[in-house]
Parts: sequence; structure tokens; C-alpha cells
Amino acid sequence: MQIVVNGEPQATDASTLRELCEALGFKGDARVATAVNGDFVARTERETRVLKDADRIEIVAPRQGG
Amino acid sequence: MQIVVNGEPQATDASTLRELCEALGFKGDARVATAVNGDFVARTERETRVLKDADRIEIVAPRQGG
Amino acid sequence: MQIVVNGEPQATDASTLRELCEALGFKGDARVATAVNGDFVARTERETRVLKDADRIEIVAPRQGG
Amino acid sequence: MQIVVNGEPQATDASTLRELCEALGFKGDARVATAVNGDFVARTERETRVLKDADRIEIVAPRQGG
Amino acid sequence: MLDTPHTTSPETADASSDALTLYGHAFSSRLLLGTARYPSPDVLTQAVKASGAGIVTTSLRREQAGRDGSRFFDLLSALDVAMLPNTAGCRNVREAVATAHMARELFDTSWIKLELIANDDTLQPDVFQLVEAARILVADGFEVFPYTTDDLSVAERLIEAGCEVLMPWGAPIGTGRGLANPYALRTMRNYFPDVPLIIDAGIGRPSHAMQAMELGYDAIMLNTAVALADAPVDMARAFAMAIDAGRLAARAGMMDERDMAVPSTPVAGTPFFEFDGG
Amino acid sequence: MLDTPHTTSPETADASSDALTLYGHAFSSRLLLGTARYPSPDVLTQAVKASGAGIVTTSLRREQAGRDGSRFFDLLSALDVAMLPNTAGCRNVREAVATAHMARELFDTSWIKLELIANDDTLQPDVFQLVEAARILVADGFEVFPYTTDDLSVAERLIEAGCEVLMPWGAPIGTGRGLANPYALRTMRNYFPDVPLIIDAGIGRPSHAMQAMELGYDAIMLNTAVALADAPVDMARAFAMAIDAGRLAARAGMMDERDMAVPSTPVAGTPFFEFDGG
Amino acid sequence: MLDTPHTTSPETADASSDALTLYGHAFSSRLLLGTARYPSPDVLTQAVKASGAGIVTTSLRREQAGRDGSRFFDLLSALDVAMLPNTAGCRNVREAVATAHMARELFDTSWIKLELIANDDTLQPDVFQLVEAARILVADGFEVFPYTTDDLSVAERLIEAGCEVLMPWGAPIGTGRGLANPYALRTMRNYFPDVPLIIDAGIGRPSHAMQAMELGYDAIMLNTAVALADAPVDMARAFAMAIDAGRLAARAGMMDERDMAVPSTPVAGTPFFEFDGG
Amino acid sequence: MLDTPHTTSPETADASSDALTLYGHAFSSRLLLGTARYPSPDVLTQAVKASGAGIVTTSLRREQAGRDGSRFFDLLSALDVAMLPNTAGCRNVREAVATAHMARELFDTSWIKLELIANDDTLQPDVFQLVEAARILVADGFEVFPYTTDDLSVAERLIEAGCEVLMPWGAPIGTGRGLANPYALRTMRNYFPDVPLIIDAGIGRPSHAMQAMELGYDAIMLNTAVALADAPVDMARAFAMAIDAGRLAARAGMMDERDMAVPSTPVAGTPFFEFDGG
Repeated sequence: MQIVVNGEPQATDASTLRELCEALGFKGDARVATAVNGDFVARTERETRVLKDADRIEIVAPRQGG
Repeated sequence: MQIVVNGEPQATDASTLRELCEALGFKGDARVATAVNGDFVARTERETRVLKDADRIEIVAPRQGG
Repeated sequence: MQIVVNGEPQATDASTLRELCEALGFKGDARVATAVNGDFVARTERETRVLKDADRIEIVAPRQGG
Repeated sequence: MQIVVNGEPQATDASTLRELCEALGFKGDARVATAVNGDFVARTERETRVLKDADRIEIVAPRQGG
Repeated sequence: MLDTPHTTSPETADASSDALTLYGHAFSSRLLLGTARYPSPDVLTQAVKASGAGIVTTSLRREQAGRDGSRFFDLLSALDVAMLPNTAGCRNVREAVATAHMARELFDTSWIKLELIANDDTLQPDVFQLVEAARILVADGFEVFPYTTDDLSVAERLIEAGCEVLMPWGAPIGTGRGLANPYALRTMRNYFPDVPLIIDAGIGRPSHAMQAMELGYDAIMLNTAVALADAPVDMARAFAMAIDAGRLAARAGMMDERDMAVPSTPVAGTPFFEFDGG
Repeated sequence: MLDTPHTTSPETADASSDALTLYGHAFSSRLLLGTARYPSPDVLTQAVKASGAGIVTTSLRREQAGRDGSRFFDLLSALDVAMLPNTAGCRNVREAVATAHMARELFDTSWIKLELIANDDTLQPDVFQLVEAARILVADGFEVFPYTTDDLSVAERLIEAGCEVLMPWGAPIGTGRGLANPYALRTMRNYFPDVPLIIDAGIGRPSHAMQAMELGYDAIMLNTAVALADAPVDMARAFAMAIDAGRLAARAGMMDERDMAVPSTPVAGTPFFEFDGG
Repeated sequence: MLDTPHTTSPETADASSDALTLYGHAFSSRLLLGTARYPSPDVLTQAVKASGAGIVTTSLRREQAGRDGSRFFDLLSALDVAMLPNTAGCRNVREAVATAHMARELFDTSWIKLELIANDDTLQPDVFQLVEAARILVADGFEVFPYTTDDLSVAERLIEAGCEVLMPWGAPIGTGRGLANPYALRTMRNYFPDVPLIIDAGIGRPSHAMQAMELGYDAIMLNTAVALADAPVDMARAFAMAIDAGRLAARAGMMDERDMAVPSTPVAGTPFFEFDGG
Repeated sequence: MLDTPHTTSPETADASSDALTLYGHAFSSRLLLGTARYPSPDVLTQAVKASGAGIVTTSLRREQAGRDGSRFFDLLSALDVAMLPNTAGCRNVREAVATAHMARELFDTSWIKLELIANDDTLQPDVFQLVEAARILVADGFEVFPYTTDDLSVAERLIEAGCEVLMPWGAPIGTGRGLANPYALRTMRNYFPDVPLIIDAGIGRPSHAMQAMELGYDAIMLNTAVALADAPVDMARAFAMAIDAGRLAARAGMMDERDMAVPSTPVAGTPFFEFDGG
């Protein structure tokens, strides 16, 4: 399955958002937040969020800001 | 029938907007424009525009402006 | 003898500036400074400074300033 | 005799300011004004103004200005 | 009803080498003059003539019974200028739309100076209702002159709505303060290089109008500064000259500002100068 | 040697209802134009004509051997304007006095624009030497136009010295910054209501000149802003218009600034208005 | 997820006699400091401490695979300040809303600094999308800090949408120009006397921040002016002092400006004074 | 007679790493406070303390017969500050010189704040008499603090006369207008990088004082802005903070102004960004 993670196209076997996060090395308690196709997906919903081909995933963390 | 003309309550026997204009001394070619209950009524529609109780009529003319 | 003290005309019997100061109630250690006819007269010179008719005396003290 | 004309040192045989002007090619009616050693010398006085060694001469003409 | 501004001699867009073109109509003057607050109709007439304005703004107001409504219109018609009616005093979209329609019928023009006022303190536009009303009126066939601010996001919405001219304020109406934010107005000019931009409101002195023209604005709309001058007719002429001069200067390429002084008179050849300091 | 400015058609002081009168000579234009830094003599000539200036400033500089010195003079003479020679570049009283005398002979005029420069950074006047030189020159029969600052104590000394005109700077020469201290210039205008005051130096844009005229200044002297414009001739005309318009505005009584907005279009009779808020 | 700003020692609203209260939380400091563009994390840490800020702004950005995302968060957590995440870079409502939700989860706070940018030249807010996003986020339980302009009609919509704080810009982000339109900002302050108003963006110097506080603004948000100073830590302290001093001055009742001078030292009793002029 | 300012605990010039040094005496505060126009002696005392000022200005005035003249002096002596007497109200050199001598005896100090007033409208210095009096007083052993303008040619004469400090005005005394000509004051600062320059007069708000410090001025002298505040003691503290913060900022290297916006929050890694515009 081809998806886009943080703007970069890539292939994945993960079937849920949680599996994707784990596959990318984000542990369960990592301070990251997620969105799929432009909509926020809460941490608690990652497990039930099924991925499909061409999904666009955002995985973000706290950074400096003005 | 009680109506409001240019903000002033008054009684009228006019059944149409055209009759009202005539009753108020505005001739057919007077350079005035009209609205009823907040909506513009074109000169050509005054004859067919039937008035009803509590209608609010505006009759306006060109003036100075900035 | 008629003199002017701080802008006010007055008569005096004092023959020196020191005598005038004393006559006006300024003690020897009073924190006042003096000028005669527009020129500064130091405290130490008051005793020897002879007054003459029409002299204009200034006797000033510290005040607020900006 | 060594003099300075308009800031440039030069030798001259001229004995008067008028002779110097002529030697430099300024005709009698040229629209130039003169100074010697910092002082203005009027056109009418050039003939009688005797030059001496080390004199500093200015010969100026109208120019653009702001 | 005509879809052109009412004027007996409309110039065409190529009538002049530096015409102001608004909705396809060309004007040699870059001053739009308001018609309110003059000491008398006669002074108004003379001021309009002295200003050289090709466009004057007007309003509509309630008429007294028995009048024929044409006195003021006839006064202006004699002046051979385009009339640009406004929606001054409107507080909501519905009022503004109805007023625009009445104006179109009264003044025989599809031009409308769209004003939607947010509050009495500043008489600033309510930018949300302004955009909404502009959309409706453009769809109804109007050619809209929106009284707006220097806000670029509002300006873009107005252009999207179909406005071909924008009228940002210089300062609140009637204050005479000039350009309250020249930096923002300069930015706006640069951001919309091809849209006719007319400063509307806040101009108090001819030098204010000139400053705006030097910034590259296309035209100036004003009223109070002329009408309330001690000598309105002379002031109208002063504004006309200032605006023409500002336009000319903007096109003639003004010098840049510098921090340090530089002599205008040439330094070379200065008498008495010597290397030792002379 | 004449004691009048060199011009073939001097206007008399009553030639115009609003003439600028300087040392008994009247001028209809209130612009004094410098003659330096133009791209060519031809552009200079055209710019002077376009400006309508009645007075131009000049200098004197060292002449090359063999020249007859009259080329530039003849160029200006053809323009029928008064010439006001300056002492630009002078750093001390003696230089300035000698320069003034040379200028009087060269330009057939007792007018002198007196400049005594204090430093290169600002080219500001050295106010001490300025006053001293003015005293000497007035005693020598000159009519002095002193380049000064907005300092009132200096101005009073210059007037006491016999100067009948003052030329305060707007900003340092050649900076084009406009009026660096409008507040002080306004104070100066009010303090000397009857002395001709000419802003000299620092003007960069026509709106700067106009602002000064609106403050009540009598005339504007400028050079770089025209000479270094992309189109000097057009810019000369723009300044001429701006200065005339500023004069007209100052006399026509400008409106006062306000903090709060006030409608220009009348409120009475606004359609849709009702007591419940309409 | 908490609905309070993340800080280990939140002050309560009555903790101080002159606290800044934002959505029920009280802060003794009236400076909000951005955390971007510092030379190093260590300088950032020191600058936050030196500033005394009770609130710092943050963002969220894409994380690299394998990271645990907490490094920057932990750095700030150690500083005992409230974090106010922003939506910087968002161009439309949907992005802004999703970003706000991610921020709420990441920073354990319902506070969001809502930025919806209209264009790159000015980075000004898109006021239409701003209001729309504010409505959605308030409905979703956020406490919104909208980055807005000095436009009163926009401000009123934001307040209607449920914003209890407004953050008007002083000038475009990162320009350091200070208050581009002090007149409009003064009007805004007077129009909303009871709404906390925080100047956000454009501050370049401590005197700019102080001027805003003297106008009666409640607080100042800034970043670049500290981060890009030669000595950021000292500059943070300078801003803290300026803002505190400005607050103090605004409450201490500043003197009015005058046109004419008036002596400070008393005139009565001046030596050498006489009626003939002394 | 002492040749030092009267203070019971003079700091030495190396007491502080950033001391203000005037005629060999070092002060940690960069505020000089006037002592006139306070509501009461008690408020004056508290304001001086709150200001942290190391120097206060004073005058001398005619004393009533029978007084011992020391009440005001004793009030200030208790405050442990240096006293700087002025010659306020003097109109000619002779008065100023005599006043300075009387002040030296009265206040046990060779310091004198030299004021020679040109006119009542502006209370500006008469720059000619100022320089003349400065020469005389320096020869008489005084350490002169001249109240002057931003004129560089005057400043150079004062320095030549032996003044080691200059006190240019910001605006006319008592007007509270702030820096009337920041451009000229910036030029002055750059022209005299090593001379202590103290802004004297015209300061109305702490942000005015801060602006001057940001320009690099060494200290600020003020009176009316504190004395006529609604809460003079708080205002004194606000000025103290503003001046310290301005000094700190000037040394911490402020960012440069820009025309175009630049994001503070990093652009890289912005979520939802895509090459097709995302």
C-alpha cells in the first residue's frame, strides 16, 4: 500500500495508524500527534483507524514557535 | 390602513404603491425611488405592488453625499 | 539710604552687605548667597562690601528646580 | 616668481594681477573674478595690484549651484 | 436605466495618455469630490468646477411629500460630471442592497459606492458585510466601488467578488488626519499593482492627497476637506493641483532618501580650497 | 555693479496680488531652483522653464586658463530669471566674505545666499560664523539670504544683522528627507509672522514642499530633488504645482484634524432608519 | 487532556493586585515570548528566564521517524511557564482546525494561538477564515487567542465567536517596525476597554512595547526582537522591564502634551528680575 | 567650596561596570530628576527615592527676610543625591554668571546646569550667550552642564569651551512631546560618540526616555513628566525602569527594521504542506 507520511510517499504494510506509528519507530508514549487526510486523529483512535491506499498522514511533535 | 412612510406612521386609503405616491403628491415622473419593507420596488412595479397594513415604505430622492 | 533688596525698594542704615543681611534677619550661617548690582559677592566679602545709595541687592537661597 | 593659482603652484613673470590674468589667457572682459591671499580684488583694481612671491591667487567664474 | 455613469460627455478610455480608467470609463481628473457639507449649492457648484473632478459622489435621502425629487439632481446634471451614489449610513447588507437599487434607478447608473459602516466611532467599513453585499450587487449587475480598509485579505475578497476598483480609507471619515498608516498603504499599492486604488476618507490637506499620489495611488476621493475649508472653491483648486502634481511626481521618478548629507553645489573647483585644509 | 538681482524683466512688488517679495523685488513663483547636478545643460534649461522659478541659485568655481567664464552665465541669462549666487563650500567667515564679493562682481547682483558649513556629515550651517559673516556682508551692502536652521535665537541674530529673508533647512542638503522637525518649523513660522521664510535643503518630494507651504512658509528652495529625478523636467513642473497648491491651501483655511469620525453624507433622512434601530 | 495551560505552578486570578488574566489564569508578567529563532536551546532557556514571561508560544512540526517528540517539550516544561501553541503557517480553516486539535493533544492545553495567514508579503491574518476557524474551535472547547489586525469589525466578530482575548498586530511579523498605526490601536483600546488586548507581531525595540503599554494594552507578544538581538538574554530582560514600566506609567497618569513651553523651575523669586526687564 | 557635587556617598568612576561618568563622578542611575512642581515636599522625597536618581536639579530663588535658607537644601541633603543647580530664568550672560557663582556657594558644588533662555514661547537656549557664558564659567572653575539644542556647531563650541557633558533638548521644556527630531539626535549621537550626552527637556512619557536611550544617549534629565503625573512616585519608578531598560537594549544590539514580513515560527516541517500547494 502506498501512502504519504509527512509529505513523503512511502510503502507500508501497516493496516492501522497505530501500526504505522510503531513501524516508524514512534513508541506508544511518544509525544506526537496525528492527522489523516487533513483531519485530526486522536491518540486513542489510532488503533481503530484503518489505513487505505493513498492516505496522507501527518505525524507531528512540539517545536519552537512565535 | 396604517402604514409607515419614511419612518412616520400614517393612515392611507391607497391600495397600491403607485396610488400612495400619487396621494403624497409625487407625480409619475418625480425623481424618487421606493422600497417596501426593506426591499426595493422599481418604478415600473409600483402599480402592481399592493400595500397591506403595517407596510413600511421608503420614498427617497437624490441628495448630497460624501 | 535707599536700596533695592530682591526687587523691593527699601531704606536701610546698614553700611556693609553683612550688616544688611543681619538687619534683615539672615544669620551668619544662613544658607543664602548674595549679589550687588548684578555681581556675585561671596560670603567672605560681605563684611568689606560697602553699600551705597541705589544699590540693588540679591539675597537668594536653594529652591526646587528643573 | 612662484605663485599659486587656483591651488596649483606655478611660475610667472607677471608683475600685476592684470598681467597675470592676461598671461593666463583671460581677456579683459572675461567673466571672472579674482582674489589674492584670501581677499577679493575687484576687476578695477587688478591693474594696480602688484604680485609678490608666494601669492595665492583665485580666478573664478559662474557655475551651477544649489 | 443605463449601465454607464450619468454624464453628458463621457470620455473614452483612450481619450488621454494618462487617463484614470474606472469600469471602462476614462477620466482626466484623478479627484473624486463629495457634494455634502458645503455652505450653499452655489459654492458646491463652483467647487466642483474648480476641482476639475470628473466624478462626484451623491446619496439618496427620504423625500418630503409633494416634491419632485429632482432639484439636487438637476444641479449636478448641469455640471457635466459622472455621479457616483453611495450607500452611506447603511448598517447591514439588506439596507445596502436596497439602497443601491434605489440609487441605480434615481441616478441612471450602475455605479455604486458601497459603504457598510461598522460603528459610529470610526465609521470604518464592516468588512464582512461589505464583501457579502459586493457579491450580491455584482451579481445584480452593479459596478461596485467598495469603501474598504488597507486589509489585503479583504481586498482580495472584494476583487474575487467582482470589484474592479478599491477605495481604501486614509483615516476615518471626516477626521482630516491624512494617511494614518502609509506603510500599509504602500504595501497595498505594491500588492495590487494593476487594480485602480482610490484613497477614500480621512484626507484633510492637499499634501495628504499628494502623498497618496506619490505612493502610486490612482485617485483621491474627498469631501469634508473642501466643503469645510474657509474658502472651499480655492481649496478645491488646491486639491486638484496637488493631485495632478502628485501623479506627475510619481511618474517622474522621485529621488531616494538618504541619511547623510551630500552637497548639491559641486565640490570640485571650490575657491580657497587647499590640501592643508585651506 | 547693480544692487538688484540680474534679470531682464524684474517684476515690481505690486505686480501680483500674492507676490513673493524679497528685498523689494516681487516674484509670482514661490520656488527657487538650484542649477546643479542636472544630466545636461539642456535638461537644466528645460527644468528651469518648467518650474516657473523666478530665482535660480548659482555658485562660482575656479576657472581654467583661457576660458572667458561666461558660458554658464549666458545659459542662465537667456532664461530671464534672477540669479542668487551662493557661498557653498565655505568653511570660515573670510572665505565666505571674499566669495560673496567675487559673486557680486560676477553676477552683477548684491544678492548672496550665505552658506557657512559646519561639517561634512550634515552640511549644517555654522551658526556662529553665519551671523558674523552676515553682519559683515550687510555692512558691505549685500542683501543676504542666510542658509540657517530652525533655531530662533540664531534667526533673531540674523534679523538684527540686517537679513530681511531667512532660509531655514528642512533636512540636511541632499538627503531628500523632507521636514525633519515640522513642529519647530511651525513654531518658527509663528514666531516670525512677517519675515519671508524660505525652506532651503532637504526637500525630496513635492509633498514635502507642499507641507511646508501649508505651514505658511513663503517659498521653497530645492535642487537635488529635481536634478536627480528620473524625469527632471516633469519633476520641476510637479514641484511648481505643489508649491502653488500649498500656498493656495494655506490661504484657503484648512479644516482642523479630529480624533473621532464624523459623517460627510448627512445623517438626517437616511432610509430604513427607525427609532428601534431600523 | 487538560483544559488549562500547561504549567506546574499556575497563578490564580487573584494572586496579584495587577495580574494579567487570560481565560481565568492570572500572570504577573505581561510579556508573552516566542521560542523560535534563538541561537541555541540554552540561550532560549536563559532568555525565557530573563524575560520573566509566564507564557511562551510554541508550534508543532513534522517529526522524524524514531524520535519520541518530547525533547523541545521537556526543555520548556522545565521552565515552569504556560505553553501557548500556535497554528503558524496555516492557510485555510481546515488546516488550522486540525493543527489546533493536534496541539491540544501534544501540549495538554485547550489554549490555541490562532493564526491564519493571508499572504507571504505581510503574513497578515486572513480575517474571514480567522473568524470562521475561531467559531469552530470555540465550539470544540478551545480557548482561542486570535492573531488579528486593528480592524474593529473583525474584532467584534471574534468576540462574538467566543474569543476572550484579542491579539492585534503592531506591524507585520518579523519586521520590527513597532506600531505601524498607533492611532488605530488607540481607538481599538478605547473601543474595547474590558477585553484583554495583546499586541502580537512587529515589535522591534523595547520602546515599541512600552509605547503599546502606555496606550493601555494589556500585554505584548514578541519573538524575533529578542531571538535576533546580539545579546538575546539581555534583550529579554530589557523587554520585561520596558513592559512593566509601560504598565506602571499607564496607571500612573501621564502628563498631557502641550504646544507651548512652560518652565519647570518656578518663575517667582527669580533673581535679577525687575519690572523694567531686569 | 568644594569642587565635587554635594553628596554624602559619591560613587567612584569604577564603582560599576556600566556607570555614567560625569566630570569624574560615577553614577549607576542614568536619570537626572528635577525637583520642581511636585504636589508636596513629601511626594518629592518619595519620587526621588523611587527614581533611583543619583543627581537632582535645583535652583536658587530670592529668600524672605528672617529665613535661614536651608529648609529645601536640608530636604535634599537627606536624600543622598548629588545636587546640580541650574540658572533657569537667566536671559543674559551676566545674570547667568552671577547666578552660577551664587549657586556654587549655596550648594557647595562647582557643577552648574547652564540655562540661557532665548524666548518664552519655546524656552530654547540662546546659543550665542550660552557659549559665551560657558567659556567664562569654565575659566572660573565651574563644571558646566549646558542646556543646548541638537545643533552640532553649537555643540562643538561648547566642547571647545571646556564642557565635558552636553544636554540637548528633546522638545521645549514642559511640553512633554518627546523627541521632536529623532533624526537630528541620532546624528548628534554619532557625531560625538565619546561625549556624555543627556537629553534635557521635553520628555513626557517613559517611552520617550527609552527611545533616547535606545538611540545611545547616556542619560535623561526630566522633571514635569514625573511631577505632574497623577501618581508621581510610580511615574518616577516607571522612568527609572524605562531608562535602565533602554540602556540595556542599546547595548544588547537591537534587530534591524525590515519592510517585508518574515515568519518567526519555522517554515520547514509545517504540517499539511505539499508541493502542489497542500
